[in-house]
Amino acid sequence: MEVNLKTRLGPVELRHPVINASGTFDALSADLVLEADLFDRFPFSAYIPKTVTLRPREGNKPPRLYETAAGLLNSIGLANGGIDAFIKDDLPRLARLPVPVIVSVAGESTDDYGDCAGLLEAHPEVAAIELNVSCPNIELGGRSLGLDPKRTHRAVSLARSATSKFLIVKLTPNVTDIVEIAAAAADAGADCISLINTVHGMVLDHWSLKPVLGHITGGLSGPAIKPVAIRAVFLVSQALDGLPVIGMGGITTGQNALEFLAAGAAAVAVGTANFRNPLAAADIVSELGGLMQERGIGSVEELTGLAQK
Amino acid sequence: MEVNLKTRLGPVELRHPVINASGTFDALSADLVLEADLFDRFPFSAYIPKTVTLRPREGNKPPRLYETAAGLLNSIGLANGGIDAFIKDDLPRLARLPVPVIVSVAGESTDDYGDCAGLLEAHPEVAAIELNVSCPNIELGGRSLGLDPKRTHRAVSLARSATSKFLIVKLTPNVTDIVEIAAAAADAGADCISLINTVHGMVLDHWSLKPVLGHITGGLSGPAIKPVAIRAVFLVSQALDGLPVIGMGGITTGQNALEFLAAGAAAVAVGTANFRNPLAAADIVSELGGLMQERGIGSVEELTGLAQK
Amino acid sequence: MDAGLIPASLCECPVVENRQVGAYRQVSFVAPEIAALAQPGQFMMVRLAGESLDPLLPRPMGVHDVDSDLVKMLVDPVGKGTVALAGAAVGDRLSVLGPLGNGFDLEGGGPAVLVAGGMGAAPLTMLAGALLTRGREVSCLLGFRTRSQTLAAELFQEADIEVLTEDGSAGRQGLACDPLPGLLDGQPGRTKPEIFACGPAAMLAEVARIARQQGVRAQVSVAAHMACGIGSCQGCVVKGSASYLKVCTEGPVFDAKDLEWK
Amino acid sequence: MDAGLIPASLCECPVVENRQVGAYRQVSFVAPEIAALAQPGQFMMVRLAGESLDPLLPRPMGVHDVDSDLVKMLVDPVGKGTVALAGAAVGDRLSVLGPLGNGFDLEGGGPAVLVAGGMGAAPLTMLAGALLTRGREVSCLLGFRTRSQTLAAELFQEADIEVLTEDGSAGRQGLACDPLPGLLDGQPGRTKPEIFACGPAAMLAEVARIARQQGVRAQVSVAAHMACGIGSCQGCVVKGSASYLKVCTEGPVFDAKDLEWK
Ligand SMILES: Cc1cc2nc3c(=O)[nH]c(=O)nc-3n(C[C@H](O)[C@H](O)[C@H](O)COP(=O)(O)OP(=O)(O)OC[C@H]3O[C@@H](n4cnc5c(N)ncnc54)[C@H](O)[C@@H]3O)c2cc1C
Ligand SMILES: Cc1cc2nc3c(=O)[nH]c(=O)nc-3n(C[C@H](O)[C@H](O)[C@H](O)COP(=O)(O)OP(=O)(O)OC[C@H]3O[C@@H](n4cnc5c(N)ncnc54)[C@H](O)[C@@H]3O)c2cc1C
Ligand SMILES: Cc1cc2nc3c(=O)[nH]c(=O)nc-3n(C[C@H](O)[C@H](O)[C@H](O)COP(=O)(O)O)c2cc1C
Ligand SMILES: Cc1cc2nc3c(=O)[nH]c(=O)nc-3n(C[C@H](O)[C@H](O)[C@H](O)COP(=O)(O)O)c2cc1C
Ligand code: FES
Ligand code: FES
Repeated sequence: MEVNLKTRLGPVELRHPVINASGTFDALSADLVLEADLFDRFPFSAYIPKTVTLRPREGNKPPRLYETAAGLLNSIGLANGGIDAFIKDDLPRLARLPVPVIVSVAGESTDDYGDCAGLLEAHPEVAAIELNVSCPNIELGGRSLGLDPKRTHRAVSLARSATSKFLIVKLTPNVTDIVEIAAAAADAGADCISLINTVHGMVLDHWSLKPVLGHITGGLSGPAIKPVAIRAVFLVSQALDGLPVIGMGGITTGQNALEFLAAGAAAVAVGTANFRNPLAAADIVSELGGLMQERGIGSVEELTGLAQK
Repeated sequence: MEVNLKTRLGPVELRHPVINASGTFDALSADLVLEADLFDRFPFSAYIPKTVTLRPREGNKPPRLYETAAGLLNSIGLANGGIDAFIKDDLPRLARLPVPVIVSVAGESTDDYGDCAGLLEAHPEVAAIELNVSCPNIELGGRSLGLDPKRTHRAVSLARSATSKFLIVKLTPNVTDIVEIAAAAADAGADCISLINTVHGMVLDHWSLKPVLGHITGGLSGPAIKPVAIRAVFLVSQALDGLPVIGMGGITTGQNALEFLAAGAAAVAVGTANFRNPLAAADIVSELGGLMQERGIGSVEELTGLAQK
Repeated sequence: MDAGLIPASLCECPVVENRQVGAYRQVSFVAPEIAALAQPGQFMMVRLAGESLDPLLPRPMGVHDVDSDLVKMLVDPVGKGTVALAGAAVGDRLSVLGPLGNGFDLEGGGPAVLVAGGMGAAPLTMLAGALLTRGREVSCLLGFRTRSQTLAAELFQEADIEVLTEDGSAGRQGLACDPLPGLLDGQPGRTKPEIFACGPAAMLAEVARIARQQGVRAQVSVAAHMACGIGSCQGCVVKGSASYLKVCTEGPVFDAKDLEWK
Repeated sequence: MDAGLIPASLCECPVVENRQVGAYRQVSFVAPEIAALAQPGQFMMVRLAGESLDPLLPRPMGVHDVDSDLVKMLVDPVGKGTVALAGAAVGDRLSVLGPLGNGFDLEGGGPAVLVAGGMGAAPLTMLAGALLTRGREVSCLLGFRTRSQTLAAELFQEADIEVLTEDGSAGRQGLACDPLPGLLDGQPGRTKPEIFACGPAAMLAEVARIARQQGVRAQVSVAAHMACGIGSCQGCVVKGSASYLKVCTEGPVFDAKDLEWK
């Protein structure tokens, strides 16, 4: 049997369903450090750089990372050079990638979402925009905007008015009802929902018993949160039938990717697993193809949502 | 240095800070299966049986369990024989335990909380009552009561009017703002907050790609959720200064217990680790004593909340 | 099938042998307390000793055989936990809680038919031995997917054995239950045999159906995901005719008539 | 200290030796690509190959030494990840990404003083060798907590070594930095030495202070928690004089004057 790994996010065609999770793979840095032909054998079917904000951010005080049981806690704090520098310096270099580029943006205020989307609108190299309304490590009056359906609605509406590009909204799982937030994003014009950003957490130092992270609390990623992510993908894709979902949270194997697609995702993203192996995605894609073949599943379209049937 | 492991939950004195998490150790069954002297060398400093409800519940459809990365997903669904049978059959046998008994109750309606507390009031064998407002596996109109501050307030108020016993309220982490729920419980008269119940999650079967659990979704426990639990204990004990907190979520070693106490807990509970080793708590207690000694921490009181200082 | 009154113990047990048997690994470890007490059909909760949290929990493993101080289990590596156990090297230590569960009731009389599907053969070796010792006549029906999966017939030395494979690559073609009706009827004047079965759910349901039809008793050993193995978690239940039953303490062996079959 | 332009590779490397050296484990593995390229002060991201998710991520490990196809690391088992690496048995496979980071700048002239605290001695063996090969005079100050922690002086065969312990149980009593001011001044007419240092943060801060005071250059190798090792995660930063700097790609070796010291 021929397995067709192609999938699409609206107008964005992907040669397979595995993209990277924002903030976990820096293609420009990896291209310098890893083998010379990284861009030619790029493992992801689309590339999302780390979230950019309107103004540069230096990020949170270190330490910014700590490994937990089957997980990773981070508090990077959206360190980035700002959207102007991104458009000027990074975007032209990323245009050399053989895959579509999806730009992730976050606001330090609600208005920023509209402004960022507007600034990207003119650039054809930008295939789609992801609104990160869910970073646990920057605070807008103490709470990330994606915790509240009304504020999410407003941020997405502003971006929607500013761009005709395919608009993805990335949600946080740290809410009482994620379907409510997803519905607000959809209502405000989102074309796609990305699930999940990291889970709120904290660790203490073994010896000093003080919080390890400079920012005190952080976001948990990796296999530990996979059940939380599968549930979110299942519930949201079931509730918002028709709107594609990008699933992520702990994917490390082709089997994991298979499960997220079956749960309802049209594409999946690999995050923390890139740190175990920077080319993990290549293995994941080939395993996924093999597993679909074994199960007689001919295409990603056929696979998406199988768990709900 | 002498290390003093004693702690107290209001009037309930504990000879060390390690109790069991409700639903993870059945003293009556373990007494039959394990060595004959279990009751004499009981590893916990207080015993909480599995949550009981007003009426008997047969529990959810199996499968009810699945292991995840460093975690366990369950959907037991509060299987229990009902509070009358508990009071008649189990309580007299539990009175033989050398430690205080804390009874965990849950309502299928808000009123049940008052009724259950009232039924326990007359029994001196009951040292304290824990209100489980947080079970993810039974649904009251689709949502557990502990997801909502107002309904939590009402359930706790009803129980408070029905009993003068020490009243613990056990919260779910599956909310946007756990401090808000804890404050509502405190305001309604809770004497103590227990944190955390399991985290919402779901798993698909490797092969069929359908949900494994008969109940579709379940609650995640074990080391995977420890960072989520530490954060909840830290934030709630900081916000509700003075109200004791019982911390739990992934504790498997004395080091873990040390961290929960430092985060702000006055006592800790061991759950999933009992399944790795039914006498894990005994090791945890002795490790904890050793670690306190190494660090020159003379008492649990001195240790509680160190991370916040 | 009373709840075992024999106390289970938790031991750290060194692995002394790990060899291939059919498609499975036979892992032997030193566990004198368990070896002394284990009855056919009982099980243990087993994991690699140590601190790693992945796998997190022990897995239920039948007592396959006992040889003085040694206990043997037969591991089918189907997932994370069993792959880890199948890979236990000589010298590694296992954390073992057991023996657990009720085991088979051996008190009946007359001939016995043992029916196994795949790995279900594991606990039946000890059972066959115990029944033969009690002077009962034993015949075994062992079904497997294909030749490479078949368990060496040597596991059942003295009993009368018929091997079946789904693809006919070894023994007769068919399922373990296929010859069962023939063995039960057509023997006028003789006590009807009692059935002992272990294997996949579909096979057990078929055994239960045949037993009911023929009016014989069937003891079936059922599987379930377990967390604790000692009745603490209520995770391992199966639907009984009246209520849910805990496989770990009320089973794993049940009289087929006490369970609900779909 | 330019970002390395040498491509790092990801290899599965069999362990060929694991022996005790002082309080540490010296683990040698076959990694021809890394052995061919590694420069003093570079590091690798290392984990046990396999599927277990606990530990989850590789750990940064300095290249301690290279011997034809073999790479050696010296492991101080301080936590979950390093305990797992220290326990790697001969025949186990490591997943290794490297060489990573900039390494020390060897292009300066004049004498070199190497200052190490504890495990900080690990990367300095190769450095001492490389500096000696370039004809530079090398003296080493090696500080340890106590005798049992000291690294065998044989690691630095040809260099001039002074060992210090905090409790005086081996060598001179004191900290690695104590003799440093004496080595830097009091040598009229000679080029002032360049400092190369690796060790705990407090020691590096003291080295930086002394270097500034005496007007000499100090290259310091700093530690940070890392997730990726290749500049992807922004997790490993230290405060530079202007902005945060990534230890994995802009370091781990920095000119002390480019960092902010408290
Ligand atoms: C009383 C009892 C005795 C057993 N004896 C043996 C034995 O002697 N040898 C042996 O190899 N196995 C035995 N098993 C089955 C064994 O415990 C399971 O295969 C094991 O728990 C699976 O764990 P895993 O991590 O390898 O697989 P997982 O990754 O958890 O699962 C792999 C697949 O197996 C299924 N599965 C998982 N656990 C069970 C289970 N407990 N029962 C049925 N299916 C399951 C899953 O749904 C999945 O499809 C026994 C089970 C019970 C209850
Ligand atoms: C460039 C570089 C080279 C290194 N070279 C070596 C080496 O050659 N040999 C060696 O044994 N170690 C080396 N380390 C340190 C080693 O990576 C850490 O000790 C290891 O990551 C700790 O992981 P763990 O799981 O064992 O401990 P954890 O359980 O993660 O932590 C144990 C304790 O160590 C601290 N810690 C954890 N990670 C680090 C870190 N990266 N830096 C400093 N403290 C940390 C924690 O805060 C905690 O107090 C190096 C680190 C870096 C950045
Ligand atoms: C170090 C790190 C940095 C991250 N930075 C971002 C970010 O900039 N923007 C974003 O939307 N998500 C960010 N995330 C979240 C991931 O994109 C992803 O949603 C999450 O890690 C879950 O996937 P995983 O378990 O596969 O890592 C980051 C995660 C990690 C671990
Ligand atoms: C199998 C199982 C059953 C549980 N049953 C209950 C219960 O009846 N009542 C309750 O309050 N919590 C129940 N819990 C939650 C635990 O008490 C505890 O809050 C949670 O598991 C986190 O702790 P742990 O990670 O140490 O297990 C149950 C947890 C598990 C795993
Ligand atoms: S496995 Fe826990 S009750 Fe049976
Ligand atoms: S370790 Fe990821 S950027 Fe340095």
